[in-house]
Amino acid sequence: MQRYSGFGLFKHSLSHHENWQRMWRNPTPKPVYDVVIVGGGGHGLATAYYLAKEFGVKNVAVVEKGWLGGGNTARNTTIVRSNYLWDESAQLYEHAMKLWEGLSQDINYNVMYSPRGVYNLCHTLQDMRDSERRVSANRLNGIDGELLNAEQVAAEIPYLDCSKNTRYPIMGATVQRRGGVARHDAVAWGYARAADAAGVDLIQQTEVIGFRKQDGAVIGVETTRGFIGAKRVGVVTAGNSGHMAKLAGFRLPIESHPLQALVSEPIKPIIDSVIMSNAVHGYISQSDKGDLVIGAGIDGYNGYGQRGSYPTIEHTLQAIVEMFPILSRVRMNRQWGGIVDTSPDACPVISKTPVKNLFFNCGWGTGGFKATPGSGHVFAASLATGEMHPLAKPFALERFHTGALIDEHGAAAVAH
Amino acid sequence: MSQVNRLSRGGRIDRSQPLTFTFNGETYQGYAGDTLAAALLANGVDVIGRSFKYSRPRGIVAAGAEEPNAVLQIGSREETQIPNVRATQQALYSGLVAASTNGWPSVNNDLMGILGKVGGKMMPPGFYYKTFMYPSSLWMTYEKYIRKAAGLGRAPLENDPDIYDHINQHCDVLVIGAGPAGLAAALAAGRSGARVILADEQEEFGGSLLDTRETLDGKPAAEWVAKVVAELKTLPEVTLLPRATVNGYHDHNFLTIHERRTDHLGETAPLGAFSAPQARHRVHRVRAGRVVLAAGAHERPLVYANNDVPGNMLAGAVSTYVRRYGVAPGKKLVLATNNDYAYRTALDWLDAGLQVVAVADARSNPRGSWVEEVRSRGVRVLTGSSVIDVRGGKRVEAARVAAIDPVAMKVTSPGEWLDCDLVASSGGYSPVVHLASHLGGRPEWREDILAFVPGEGNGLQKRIDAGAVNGVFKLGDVIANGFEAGVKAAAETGFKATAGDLPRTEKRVEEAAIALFQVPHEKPTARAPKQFVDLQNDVTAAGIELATREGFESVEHVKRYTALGFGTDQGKLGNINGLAIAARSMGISIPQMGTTMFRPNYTPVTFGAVAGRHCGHLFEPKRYTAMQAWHVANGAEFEDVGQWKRPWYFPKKGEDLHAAVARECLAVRNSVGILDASTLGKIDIQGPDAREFLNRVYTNAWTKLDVGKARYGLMCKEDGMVFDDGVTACLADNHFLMTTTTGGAARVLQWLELYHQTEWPELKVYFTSVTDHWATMTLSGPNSRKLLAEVTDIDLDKDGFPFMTWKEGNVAGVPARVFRISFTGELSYEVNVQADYALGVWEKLIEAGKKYDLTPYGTETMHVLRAEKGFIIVGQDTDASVTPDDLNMGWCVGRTKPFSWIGWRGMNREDCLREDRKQLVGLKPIDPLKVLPEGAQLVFDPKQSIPMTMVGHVTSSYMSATMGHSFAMAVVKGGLKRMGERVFAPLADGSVIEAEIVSSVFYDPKGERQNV
Amino acid sequence: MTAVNVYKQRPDKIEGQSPLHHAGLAELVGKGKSGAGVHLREKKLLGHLTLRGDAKDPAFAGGVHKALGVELPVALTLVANGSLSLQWLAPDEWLLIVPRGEEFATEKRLREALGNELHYAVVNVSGGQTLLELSGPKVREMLMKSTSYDVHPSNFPVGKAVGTHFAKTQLVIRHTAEETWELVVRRSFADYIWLWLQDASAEFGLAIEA
Amino acid sequence: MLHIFCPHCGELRSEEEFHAAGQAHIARPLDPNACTDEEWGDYLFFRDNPRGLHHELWLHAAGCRKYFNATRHTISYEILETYKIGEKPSVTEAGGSEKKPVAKGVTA
Repeated sequence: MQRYSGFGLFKHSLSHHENWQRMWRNPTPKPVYDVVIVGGGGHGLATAYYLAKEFGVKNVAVVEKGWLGGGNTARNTTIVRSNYLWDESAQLYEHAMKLWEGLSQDINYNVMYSPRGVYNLCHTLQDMRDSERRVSANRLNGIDGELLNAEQVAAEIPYLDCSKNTRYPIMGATVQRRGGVARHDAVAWGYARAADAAGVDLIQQTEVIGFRKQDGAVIGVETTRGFIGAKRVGVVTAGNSGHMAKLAGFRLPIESHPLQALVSEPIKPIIDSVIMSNAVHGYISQSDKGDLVIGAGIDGYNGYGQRGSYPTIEHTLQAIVEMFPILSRVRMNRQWGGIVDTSPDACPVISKTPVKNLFFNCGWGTGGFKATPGSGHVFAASLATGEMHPLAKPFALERFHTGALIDEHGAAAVAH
Repeated sequence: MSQVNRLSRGGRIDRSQPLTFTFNGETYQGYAGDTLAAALLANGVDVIGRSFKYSRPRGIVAAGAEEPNAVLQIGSREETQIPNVRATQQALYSGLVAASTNGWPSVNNDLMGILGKVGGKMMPPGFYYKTFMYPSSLWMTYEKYIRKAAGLGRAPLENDPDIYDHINQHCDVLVIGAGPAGLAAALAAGRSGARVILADEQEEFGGSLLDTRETLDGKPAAEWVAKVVAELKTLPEVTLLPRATVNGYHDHNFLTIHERRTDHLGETAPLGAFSAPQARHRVHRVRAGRVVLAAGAHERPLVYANNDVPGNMLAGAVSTYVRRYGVAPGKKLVLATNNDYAYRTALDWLDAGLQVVAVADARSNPRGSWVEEVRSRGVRVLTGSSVIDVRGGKRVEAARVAAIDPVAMKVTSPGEWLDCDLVASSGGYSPVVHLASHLGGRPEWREDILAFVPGEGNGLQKRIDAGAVNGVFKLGDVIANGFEAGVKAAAETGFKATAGDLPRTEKRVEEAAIALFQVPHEKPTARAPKQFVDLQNDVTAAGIELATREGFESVEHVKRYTALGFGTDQGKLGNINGLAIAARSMGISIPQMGTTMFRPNYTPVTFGAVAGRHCGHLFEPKRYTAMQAWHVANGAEFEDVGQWKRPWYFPKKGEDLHAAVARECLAVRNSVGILDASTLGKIDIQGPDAREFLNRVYTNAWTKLDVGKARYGLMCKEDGMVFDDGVTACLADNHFLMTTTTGGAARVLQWLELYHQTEWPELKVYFTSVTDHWATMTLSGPNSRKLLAEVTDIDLDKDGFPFMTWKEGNVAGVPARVFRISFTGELSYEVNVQADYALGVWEKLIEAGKKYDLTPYGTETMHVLRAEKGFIIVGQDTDASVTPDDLNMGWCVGRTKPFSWIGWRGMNREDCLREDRKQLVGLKPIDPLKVLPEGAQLVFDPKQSIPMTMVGHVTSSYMSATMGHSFAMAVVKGGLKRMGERVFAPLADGSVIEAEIVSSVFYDPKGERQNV
Repeated sequence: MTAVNVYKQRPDKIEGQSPLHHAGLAELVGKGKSGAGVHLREKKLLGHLTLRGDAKDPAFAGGVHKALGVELPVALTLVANGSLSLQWLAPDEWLLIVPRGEEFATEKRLREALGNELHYAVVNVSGGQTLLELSGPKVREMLMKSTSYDVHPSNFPVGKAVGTHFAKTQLVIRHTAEETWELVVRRSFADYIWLWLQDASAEFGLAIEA
Repeated sequence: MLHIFCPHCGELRSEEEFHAAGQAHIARPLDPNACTDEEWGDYLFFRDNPRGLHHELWLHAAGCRKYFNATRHTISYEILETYKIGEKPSVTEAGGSEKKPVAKGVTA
């Protein structure tokens, strides 16, 4: 792999940047792989990378129907945090957070992980109780978190309307200072480049149209470019998990909904952290290019159209203007939608399936981006050994039968 | 400075109305009818800003929505600042204050520009992914400096003085664009009687007809425009919306139009009729039967070396400035083109009495009518040639024209430098397909016109395309196409229309363009001077080639890696050239490459306009009870519960929350208090199967509840988790009154309806919300009976009117239903009266209660009192993972009810039967003065190192004024079998609160006080 | 009548407070702008009854007709008989509005006409809602600013009544005469609707009527 | 914003008047107590979630407050029919119906 650095950049500038190598190959699929990963988004690419790098499984293919990182990886609002309520999810997201902290160096690609602080605003007494509960749990789990009162919030977040005149006055907030944002495309590209360098075949523009099974076990995938054999198959197709499950012959406790986001025109930096509010239902951060990056809740109906309904955009900007009245004259540049796989307990499914050797990693709802490294890592470990990684175990499909759900709804009713 | 570039004649400006404005602190003059861009050009302002990445000087390029450079800050006051206004779309008004958005210390002497020159070579696409990584701790420092360069304009730092609103429109035909096609379509459809909306983003209707040199019926085209507009104004069902951009085409033919109502008048909206504030912008939310898309086409610039130096403009824009605004943005023009239409610019320039140095046409032998006309006027036309490079710093000084082979991408002659101060280029026309693609419809490539046109797509838009957007460019054809579209749209929505009379157009020969998306240079692209594709984001042809070389092969990858099309112009100018360059460098065709997805908005929309009036005091409804005025007059502090405003506590002078609540609590325990409980959900249930229905939706049994009695019930979802609770009274055999939690009222009713309508329609029962009809006031405390007795004719005898029953009678002269139920553990009466009469009853109770020191109390006191009794609050002591057994409320579970009621099966799943589930218990802090924080996590072993094993959390916690010590409710793993054991709450400040696990009923465990 | 608890809920001699009592509309009468495009009047403290039953059952439809003198209105319509109006709300639900204080007698009359065998419901909701009458040449435009329902006369002729989305809540809009409309507003939302109407009408001029 | 035909009100209304209520035709088991945990879990949580035609439940919340069913394409969002509770869809993925979605829709 051609190593990236400031010096390298200077050297290449002398040759007019004509000698940069491809970031990844365009390989012809081999007949059979040890592991085939379906879905070349952030999670799938991370899985492939860790399989090759940490678990010694190098005969790996990632099969992607479109372009790498073209699903929710390309469409999310890039928030990274690990301040989840329940032990199971907190540990999983914290595992991801630790990986974020060294990711740029690990994959030699600047993913611009920027721990600028994530604030969750409290507007009601119950918000305050829930926040104390979550922050307290985070602290005892070794995850940073603070509960601020209204005065502290006003001091830390300039231009936020902390007056009593708002519809739902701000009573406080939690902050996770290690939380922040990362550059979404860079995560996919960085993992892709590193996985490719480690020998993984990244097969783009190839759609999986079926799973070939023998004696109840998967032996490969049927694709638009023919059959590709595999000893194990990992499906990481956020937004299309239900469809993949149908191809494999079972159902999931998942419904796919549109999740919309929007950006403003680029403006000079004015929001230097990530601010989220459940009660007024919106969240905001500002990219390094100057765009305000804004999102809110999901649309109520199932949808794979990568677009949602306009009233959701209206409600979102009403919330933003309610929180930051000074932004009223700023303008919205673009809006778009992703497809989120929502699960009944707002927690992912990382699991074996009714089909032997077929593993699913899905159901991340609105929060998948932040988990990318951790999700990839535990899924890789599981695919390498055939046994679920301890951090993944609580997220098995069985919980929807036994009732052992991990209900994160209370902690995150707003999409993020 | 005078208007050096203003022509003495011509244009649609009003020279009798001079307007003064400032740009970067300098004062200038323009005329009414100018755009800000036109006025700046009139004044010879060349450098309008600096580019984003390389800080290169930039000037005005275009005359419309595609302008990438002239993106300015507007506003003279802090609160009226508007960032990123396109000068080409801002009408000039007197006193306009504009400034460049970057460049330091000024756009003309920019220090960042030096950095851009030196460092530019090290800033290829994606350079930031390749560096700033080491050491890892430094990224936040790097980022700080990167952010300093971020953004174009700035947000105001004070609140917006303006308002914005919405209007909902429904029409048969929405016509987008009021150029020749749109006007014709609107006229045809409008004459049929259909409801028509015609929206156009410009200040006035007419589009290209406002500045074309072509004639209609032998007269200037603008006269035809005036005639059509005049007729449209007479049609009652036609709505005309100038300054209104259709920005989003959403599902089921729903579109949004962003109308700028006052931006042409000033930076803030003046008061309107009735001295009322006018909305600065209005968003029209339109449901259209049919859409006629007549959005026109954008001209593409040619991509040659140094094509960003101020003085490089679109050919069509030059014509617009000359003919519409009477502005000549230069003296000596070199025109570069690959098509016939651009020759109009040479003719317009000549007509203005200015010099055309040369026309460079990439085609080898153009013979169209306009070409010949230019030749006949003595202009040097260089065929098979193009401008390949430009010289100049802050203004074009010369252009190098050379012979080229566009197929082989070669320069085939040494060429010559031509002195000039303006290079106008035209690389063909791109139909404005954006709206047609908002639902995912893919544009289709048409090789004959070298452009993408809207695809038939996926048929999701009921849309008819007309005019240039449809690939029709000849003026006569455009108008005919517009008439056809209007007739068709009207017919498809049930109206009979006929086409209008086609105006006579000039006859001429027009020839096809040839493909030229990047002009070759002697050097390979990577080594040639920068050839800009996307000016706002400093995306060059070399950058696009580099992206494909590095493996970014999908058009979306190229876009994301290079930032092509990410600017505020969203690639209107550069996208097609960019993707053509990418396609060529990968050896694939343009249609194989495809376009990126188009998403709303077509042009940026003000946040405030999208929000409309739904902000500030109208952000969301505030719901009030009938006693609200009294609460306010008596100093209540309010708590938000759902949309309700509920009195939280009633502080007396000098009291804080704790003091007020302690006083209120003691008043209830010792005498009597009054609570406004009107917000509780109330559902009237009638029908012979009402009782059966209750059996199915509540966890407990209802078969034997007698008329006159009331019972507490729990509701679970099918998963067995508690979802709501409340008291339901039997009013008559077939008649019940259900109460729900305040926040749960709507969802409980909806849930009852869901089961009734979808699962058990055979059950004869009707549900009606009576939450708002009844106002409820709770008298609670040992003196409540005495007090109530003074104002009621109901016999309050404790045996005649026992606990958990209800009676009818008059209270304070008003018919009432009184329920003897208690949420405080004290003797209590809930008085329900028709809400219209509640305030009077409340006031009479307050008056009569004086001698008992009747104390109004709020939700906080209610919470303390109920917690002392161990009564739960759903949503506070429960989340969606708590069963009735977890709450130690097994007594409320009808285990033998014949029908498998909602929740029963769910709560008998494997995980719900675990013995070590978290269970609701009471906690008594060992230090009676320490109040556990609500939400605090609990551990058994406070010495354990992190991560600690958490065993539950505090759900409710208070200081009890009655008992003189703190207490709490909590869920604790296996807590019900751990009575007397200790738990610990390690707090954020490092301290630990120790507490004993006790019964959750702290006060009057036998219930003697409520049952007297 | 034993199966259902029916009693007189409104006192005879006591003046009540309508949901917009606190707005002091009476004091605003005559103080509006001249030439106002929107006129607002609260038709307060009327008798409101929700009627439920099976429209397809002739016994029910006949009973209602007998008691009220009007036929059950079909979907999205409103019928009136003097000061009484009956509006379709849903296939099995109607809103009956009668003059103040007549709701108890009307309910009794209905129950007598419908008898004890039929399954139906009558619920007094008088305290829970109020009627706002809007009239004037600009009402339609003001409504367009408030609801996504199409209020053009071709879609919303006189005599039509719809439950719909309005500002950020829901209510019923009734078109009662060419330039006259009524809103059925829930009590707890009345203040919000009042604030909204003032705001939306400001550009047209708002006058309060008694 | 979707435009939805309410089969009770008999006209098209804006999506703002409605609430989506998930997959339609999921009948509550007649004897829940006879269900295994797995069967009950399937009833509670597992859904078809198709990429294509979806029969789903909607509530006309601001209008007649009635639930009804819709057959909607989850990629194109086209609504092919709405029908009352208790009725069967006339357009199904499997069944050959006259009514076909105009488009399969697209995703990027």
